[in-house]
Amino acid sequence: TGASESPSSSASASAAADPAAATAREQVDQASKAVDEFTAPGPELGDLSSLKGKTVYYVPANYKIPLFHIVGDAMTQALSTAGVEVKTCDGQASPSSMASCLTQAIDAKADAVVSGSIPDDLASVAFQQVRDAGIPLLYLLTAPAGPGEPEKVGYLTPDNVALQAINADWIIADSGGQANVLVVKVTDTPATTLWMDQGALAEYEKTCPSCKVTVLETNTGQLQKLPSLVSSAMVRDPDINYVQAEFDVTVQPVVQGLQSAGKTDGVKVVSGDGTLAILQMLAEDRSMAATIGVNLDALGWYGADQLFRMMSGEPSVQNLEFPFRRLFTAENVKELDLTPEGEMSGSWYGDADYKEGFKKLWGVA
Amino acid sequence: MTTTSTSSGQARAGVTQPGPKTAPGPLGRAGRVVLQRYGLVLLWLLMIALFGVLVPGQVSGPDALKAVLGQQTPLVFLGLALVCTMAVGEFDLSFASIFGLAATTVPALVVLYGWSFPAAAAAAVVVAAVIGAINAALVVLVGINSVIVTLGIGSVAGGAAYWISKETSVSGMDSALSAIALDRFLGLPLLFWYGAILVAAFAYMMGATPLGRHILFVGSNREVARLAGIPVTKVRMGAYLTSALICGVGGVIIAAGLGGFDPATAETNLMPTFASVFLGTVAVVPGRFNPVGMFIAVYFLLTGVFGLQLLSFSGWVTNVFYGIALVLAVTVSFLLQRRVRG
Amino acid sequence: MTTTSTSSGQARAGVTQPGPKTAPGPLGRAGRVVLQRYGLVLLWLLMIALFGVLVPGQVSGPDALKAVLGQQTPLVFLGLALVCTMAVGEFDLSFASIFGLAATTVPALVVLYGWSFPAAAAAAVVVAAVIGAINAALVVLVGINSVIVTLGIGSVAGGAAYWISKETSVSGMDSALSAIALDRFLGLPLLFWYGAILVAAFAYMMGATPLGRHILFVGSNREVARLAGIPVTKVRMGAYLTSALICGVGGVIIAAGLGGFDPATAETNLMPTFASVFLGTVAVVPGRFNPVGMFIAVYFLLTGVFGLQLLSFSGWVTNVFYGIALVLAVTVSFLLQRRVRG
Amino acid sequence: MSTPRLQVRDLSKTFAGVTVLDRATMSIAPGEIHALVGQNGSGKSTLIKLISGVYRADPGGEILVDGARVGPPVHPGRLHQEGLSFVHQDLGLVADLSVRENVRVGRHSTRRFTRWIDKARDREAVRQTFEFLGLDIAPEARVATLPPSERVAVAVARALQDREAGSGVIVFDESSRAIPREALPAFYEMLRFLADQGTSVLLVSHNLKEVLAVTDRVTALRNGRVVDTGVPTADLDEAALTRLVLGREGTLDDLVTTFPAKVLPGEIALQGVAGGRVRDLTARLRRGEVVGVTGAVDSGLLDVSALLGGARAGEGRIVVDGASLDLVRARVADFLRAGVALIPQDRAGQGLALGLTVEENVTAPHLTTRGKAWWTGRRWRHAETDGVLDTFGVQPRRRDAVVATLSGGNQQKVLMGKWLLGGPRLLVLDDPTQAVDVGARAAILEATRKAAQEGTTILLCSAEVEDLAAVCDRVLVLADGVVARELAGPLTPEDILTAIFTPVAGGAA
Ligand SMILES: Nc1ncnc2c1ncn2[C@@H]1O[C@H](COP(=O)(O)OP(=O)(O)OP(=O)(O)O)[C@@H](O)[C@H]1O
Ligand SMILES: Nc1ncnc2c1ncn2[C@@H]1O[C@H](COP(=O)(O)OP(=O)(O)OP(=O)(O)O)[C@@H](O)[C@H]1O
Ligand SMILES: [Mg+2]
Ligand SMILES: [Mg+2]
Repeated sequence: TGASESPSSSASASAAADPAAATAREQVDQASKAVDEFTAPGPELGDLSSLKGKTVYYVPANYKIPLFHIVGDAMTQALSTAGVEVKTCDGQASPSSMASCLTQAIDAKADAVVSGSIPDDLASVAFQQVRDAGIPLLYLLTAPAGPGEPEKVGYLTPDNVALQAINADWIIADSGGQANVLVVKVTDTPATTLWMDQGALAEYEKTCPSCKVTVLETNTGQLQKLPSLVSSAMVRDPDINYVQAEFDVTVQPVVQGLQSAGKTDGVKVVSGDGTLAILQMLAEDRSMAATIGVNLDALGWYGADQLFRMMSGEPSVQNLEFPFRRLFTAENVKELDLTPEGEMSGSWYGDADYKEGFKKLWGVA
Repeated sequence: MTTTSTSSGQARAGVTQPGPKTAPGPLGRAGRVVLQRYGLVLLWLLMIALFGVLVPGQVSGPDALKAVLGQQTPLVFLGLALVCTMAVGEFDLSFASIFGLAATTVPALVVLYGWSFPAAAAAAVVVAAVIGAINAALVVLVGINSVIVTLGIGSVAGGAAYWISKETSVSGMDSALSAIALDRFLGLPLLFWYGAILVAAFAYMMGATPLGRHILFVGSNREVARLAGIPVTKVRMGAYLTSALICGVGGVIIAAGLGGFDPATAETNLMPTFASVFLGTVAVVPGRFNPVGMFIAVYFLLTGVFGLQLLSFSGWVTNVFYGIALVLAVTVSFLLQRRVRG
Repeated sequence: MTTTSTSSGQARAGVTQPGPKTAPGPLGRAGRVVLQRYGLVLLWLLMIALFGVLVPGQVSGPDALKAVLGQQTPLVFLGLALVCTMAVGEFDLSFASIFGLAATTVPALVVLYGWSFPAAAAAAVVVAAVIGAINAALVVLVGINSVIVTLGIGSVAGGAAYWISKETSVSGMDSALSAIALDRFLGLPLLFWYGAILVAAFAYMMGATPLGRHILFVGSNREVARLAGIPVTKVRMGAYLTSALICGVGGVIIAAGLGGFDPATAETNLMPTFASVFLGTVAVVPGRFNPVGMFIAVYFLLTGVFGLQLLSFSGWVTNVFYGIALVLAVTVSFLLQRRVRG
Repeated sequence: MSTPRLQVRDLSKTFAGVTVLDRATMSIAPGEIHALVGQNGSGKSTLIKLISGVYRADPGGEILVDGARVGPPVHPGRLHQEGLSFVHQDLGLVADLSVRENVRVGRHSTRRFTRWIDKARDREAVRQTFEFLGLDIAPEARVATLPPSERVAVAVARALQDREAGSGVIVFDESSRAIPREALPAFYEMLRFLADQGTSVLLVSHNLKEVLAVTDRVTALRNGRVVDTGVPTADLDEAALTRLVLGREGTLDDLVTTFPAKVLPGEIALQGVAGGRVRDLTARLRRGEVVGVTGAVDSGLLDVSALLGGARAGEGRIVVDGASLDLVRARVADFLRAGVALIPQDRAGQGLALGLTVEENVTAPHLTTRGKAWWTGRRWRHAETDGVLDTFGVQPRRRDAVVATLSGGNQQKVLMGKWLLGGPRLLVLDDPTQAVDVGARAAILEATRKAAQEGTTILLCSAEVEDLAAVCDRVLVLADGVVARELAGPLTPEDILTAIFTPVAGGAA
């Protein structure tokens, strides 16, 4: 079934014939490697003892999504090394709650604010108020860069466009450039739309002229509609043999849709996030063929680093390229520690000990 | 005495003239009954034909039908649960949350707390029953408005689902369990057959047993039912409990089939269920909440949504479609009723 | 005859013993009235004190209060909208969707279709009014159950919001517009004051004008009101329209304050609004839907949620808190009523 | 004497500290028709509800059937086996179900294994019950298609089925209200038939004539206490029975002579009023006159008040002192402006908002005329409400009493006051004494007469010939939707009754 054939074996024959598949193959191999060395994102920081007792407001877009818990917990742990406290205010996937949280942070005289995947324009007024109040602001998981003085506004995100492109590359490589793909695009925010458009869809356009691509739009607020959307797409075009989902949360409804269309065999699902449940499906060879993950624990530590910089009056690191990402496939999934502890430790992404590295960098070890 | 009643009865019969008007020949009459009872089925066939024409490309009809009937939907269970309460004249806005709570409890206990599946399933059903009992106590024993009670209790159940799942969608149950729901029989998943069997059992109960008649009387006039010796309190409490139990069992099956559950999606079943149950009142036993009508309506609506999706309409159409179906169904049913009742 | 009545009245009075029990001195009596009317306010102060003790660290009281009163919440508007319909004896489950549709329409028209803000705002209010009119027509003119109609129409409105926003959250309106909602007056955003003024106006209307009495009568017994020459149909239709208008205006203001809106979040206001409106019936004018009670209840509940958040409870606790508040409020109100009625 | 069929000993009931029934005791012999009488609010329905288990009795007390204790606590599910059955006030039939289903509900026969309802056996049981009652009603007929007298029979059949002939007690709490006058003789005949078989009947009624004519013995309640029980009706006349109910003399004086009509200038004309069963109602009413309207059930009488009060749509016009009111177009508000007010029969459904206070109810129709659009005013509301409370002697005399807490008679007084307050030109009364005790009845009729003297024209629509005879200057008798006869005073009940039931030459009977 789906994931049992590794891309290397199935694609190698046709890869020679199809140059597109060959290029894609390179990208895939590159992305499947682990990171074993920690490189400091910026210069060392001075004495952080003055930060003791300060408060950071963490405003995740929707705390019901597991990702925000993992990042938040890591960030809390990292910040606590210098005695900085974290208060979480759930954005509840609602701009009014998000804005309320930001206002609340200002009213509570927070020492820094973290936007957990809330793009500026979703609560532009409230963000402006945070900046006006002179509170350092970190945009996490939105855009790699943007306006604002580096001392007051920081950005940190993995390159989501690239991640989606790598998923597309895997499909192109696996199919030998002949894929019939159903792309499930998440339209939650302009950012999520853009990642799929400029990542995956552009990649198919550019490198895989013989691929057939069908796009389904969905919204994480309405995942209950996705199964029948998927099954109707499968009924409309029974030859679809790949599904590229944007995030892991959409995998379950996608699989459900495949099941009701009676198409669980012969369709490979690819997704992004690399959460435990999805990796388990991958390891157990159930529908999943690949997922590209980001070390969220490390992301939390990188976020703490940016915050420390701004809170101690230094500029935040610009255009930071977040290194801890990895494409998981049937080939490398077996070597992972597929337990909640393994997920928390960040060991899936390689042996680099970023925690010790950061502690040294911050002078708190 | 005898003569008086009889003669007046005849006089009335004379007045109503049961001649050409009420009996338009046995054939025409049968035709009308079929139309009234199975109009929804005809409409369904019509809709399928329409989609067959409209949908571009060669879509395989049997495949599409299999995809519709094979959906992992709790709607039949929820519809049955709602029929239970509506038939005795109560309202319920909590069934979707009770279902969600049960469906979340199973994977949460199994995955997060390491329970065995049977234990977790039993716990989920018990939890659902407890919520049903709270509803019943507040509505039937205390006597508070059922819309308010079930709205509030539904919210509490929803919160409890988030709590037990630690606010995320839990998954990762043993995939072998999904066989309970998804193994196929005659090409359709067991889930479909469970629903069909339950519906048949309920239809029998409602149509042919004394309990069914009791429910009818309780739903139509509580005071009268009491004087006729029907244990009204028991029937009403039983309705809430049965409803909650069905939601609980439905939740367990759905959770097993999916390998997990996202509590956030439970509430979204509210509208489709209401639409199905009310649409069901225009079929089979016109004017009454009935399980078979509901069953037909569920697949009627699912076909509609699926067809619209085949036509490449996306998300928003579903909401609009269900909303309009509900309002239309009730309006038609209401106007029919008014004609029947005079 | 007169004598008989008097004597039987006295006999009855003799049985009830209106001595020490019913007239506990003017002071005690005034105390009881205050307790009954402003018990919720006392409870509020108590809750604030409790949080003050429980919340770790030094949270500044005035800051916390400002944070609560300064929230960008549509609850006061929605509560008022719901009071409008509930007071005339109707149910409404669509107000949250109407609000959501209006709040989505504004940024969608401005950002996606390039309209000017005033034009978009006007359009949003008109759209809301149209939905209100559809509700009114189906419930009042056709005569269909209001729970069903508003459930269905609410779903349609929700779908329409997704449609107009292209299924995503729209934002990016000129941030200068937010001044409409967020400019501060006496330390609190204008949004708060709009709500306060509207509530005051409604309270006056309900309490002191013939229209208010008419609404009371329509809500209490429609037929009696009709025979008293009160234009019942107009009052009921007016209630749905006014309710929709308030939702529309609320949507415009909130959208302006936020610079955008996400249609998926509109429904989350349903529970808190119901909880506020019913909790409001235990305050100020006990036993009746009233705007001031609702206003107090909104901030009572928001304080509760805020306090729980300070205690690091969030997410599921909110649902449970609102659900329990609603059920408790209604139960208490119901039991009080029963005592009053005997 | 043999064991009583039903015996009640020392039953009490307290609601929220108020004792509404105080150690009630009574005894009913086999085969008798027993009446339970008393003023409004005296506790009759409460007693019945204690016996049927709707309310739980205060501790102490006993209910015995044929000497066997059945409660309290009463188990509603067992009542039927224990020999007690109750006929709901509104008969309690589901109109679109069959006779069989309506009769057998609660005691369906089932097949042994399938638990399926055994329709054949049920049908047979129904047939047997009807046979016993001497009736022939098809078990599969829909109740909606039956005439009123047969519906009564269906309700009685439900109560009596599966019983040995001559056993048990059947209880009617004001059920005769749900039975049209024409079906009453058949109903009384059925009661007598049952009693002759040995079944006991307990009948709650305010209609003293009915009590005297139909029942064997009487129990009277006053203020929650049994004042007399087991009095043979043969020993009573109407005056004695009234005394029993009220505890004082309560003769219905000839109100017409006590309060003679004052003829005042002005006239109201009804021109071609039609709607429902009314085909053409044309009449001239003088100011200060009390005019009765009566007729059989299908004469259109039931629709007259609703038409004239604007409660239902109709045709024709009402001309009040030359100002014409077109019924096709007029709304209730127009009627009120023209000075036409309706006091409907259904107090709880149409007359008063029970959940609101006396003051709110009394002032509701006058808010727009007496108050300003932005301020209802306060003083006039207090003053006018006090006026009503005093004029009618409403008890308790409190403006802020919730109407639901008043007894039925007092509610009726508030209702009258609410409409007389505006000083209407034409007051349409619809059977204002329905379900009201004899005392309240006198007060209401007196108020009617007094209002006429003050210049209101009264149109009293009623089937109660005693009421009509007592207060009307003239009576219009409807038949087949038109005014068939006009009777001028002085009137006797018998005259009116004869006029109603004598076929009109050439008209439909
Ligand atoms: N559920 C209740 N709660 C409180 N008081 C009640 C309740 N039911 C009845 N009462 C009171 O008990 C008294 C007796 O009422 P009941 O209904 O038995 O009178 P009744 O004799 O049947 O009068 P009517 O002739 O008007 O039917 C009345 O004063 C009534 O207000
Ligand atoms: N004071 C009361 N007011 C209102 N309802 C009451 C009151 N007392 C009892 N009931 C109702 O009357 C019914 C009979 O109560 P009871 O406890 O006697 O019945 P039960 O024993 O459960 O009946 P069954 O014989 O069917 O087992 C119940 O539905 C109860 O809720
Ligand atoms: Mg009574
Ligand atoms: Mg019992």
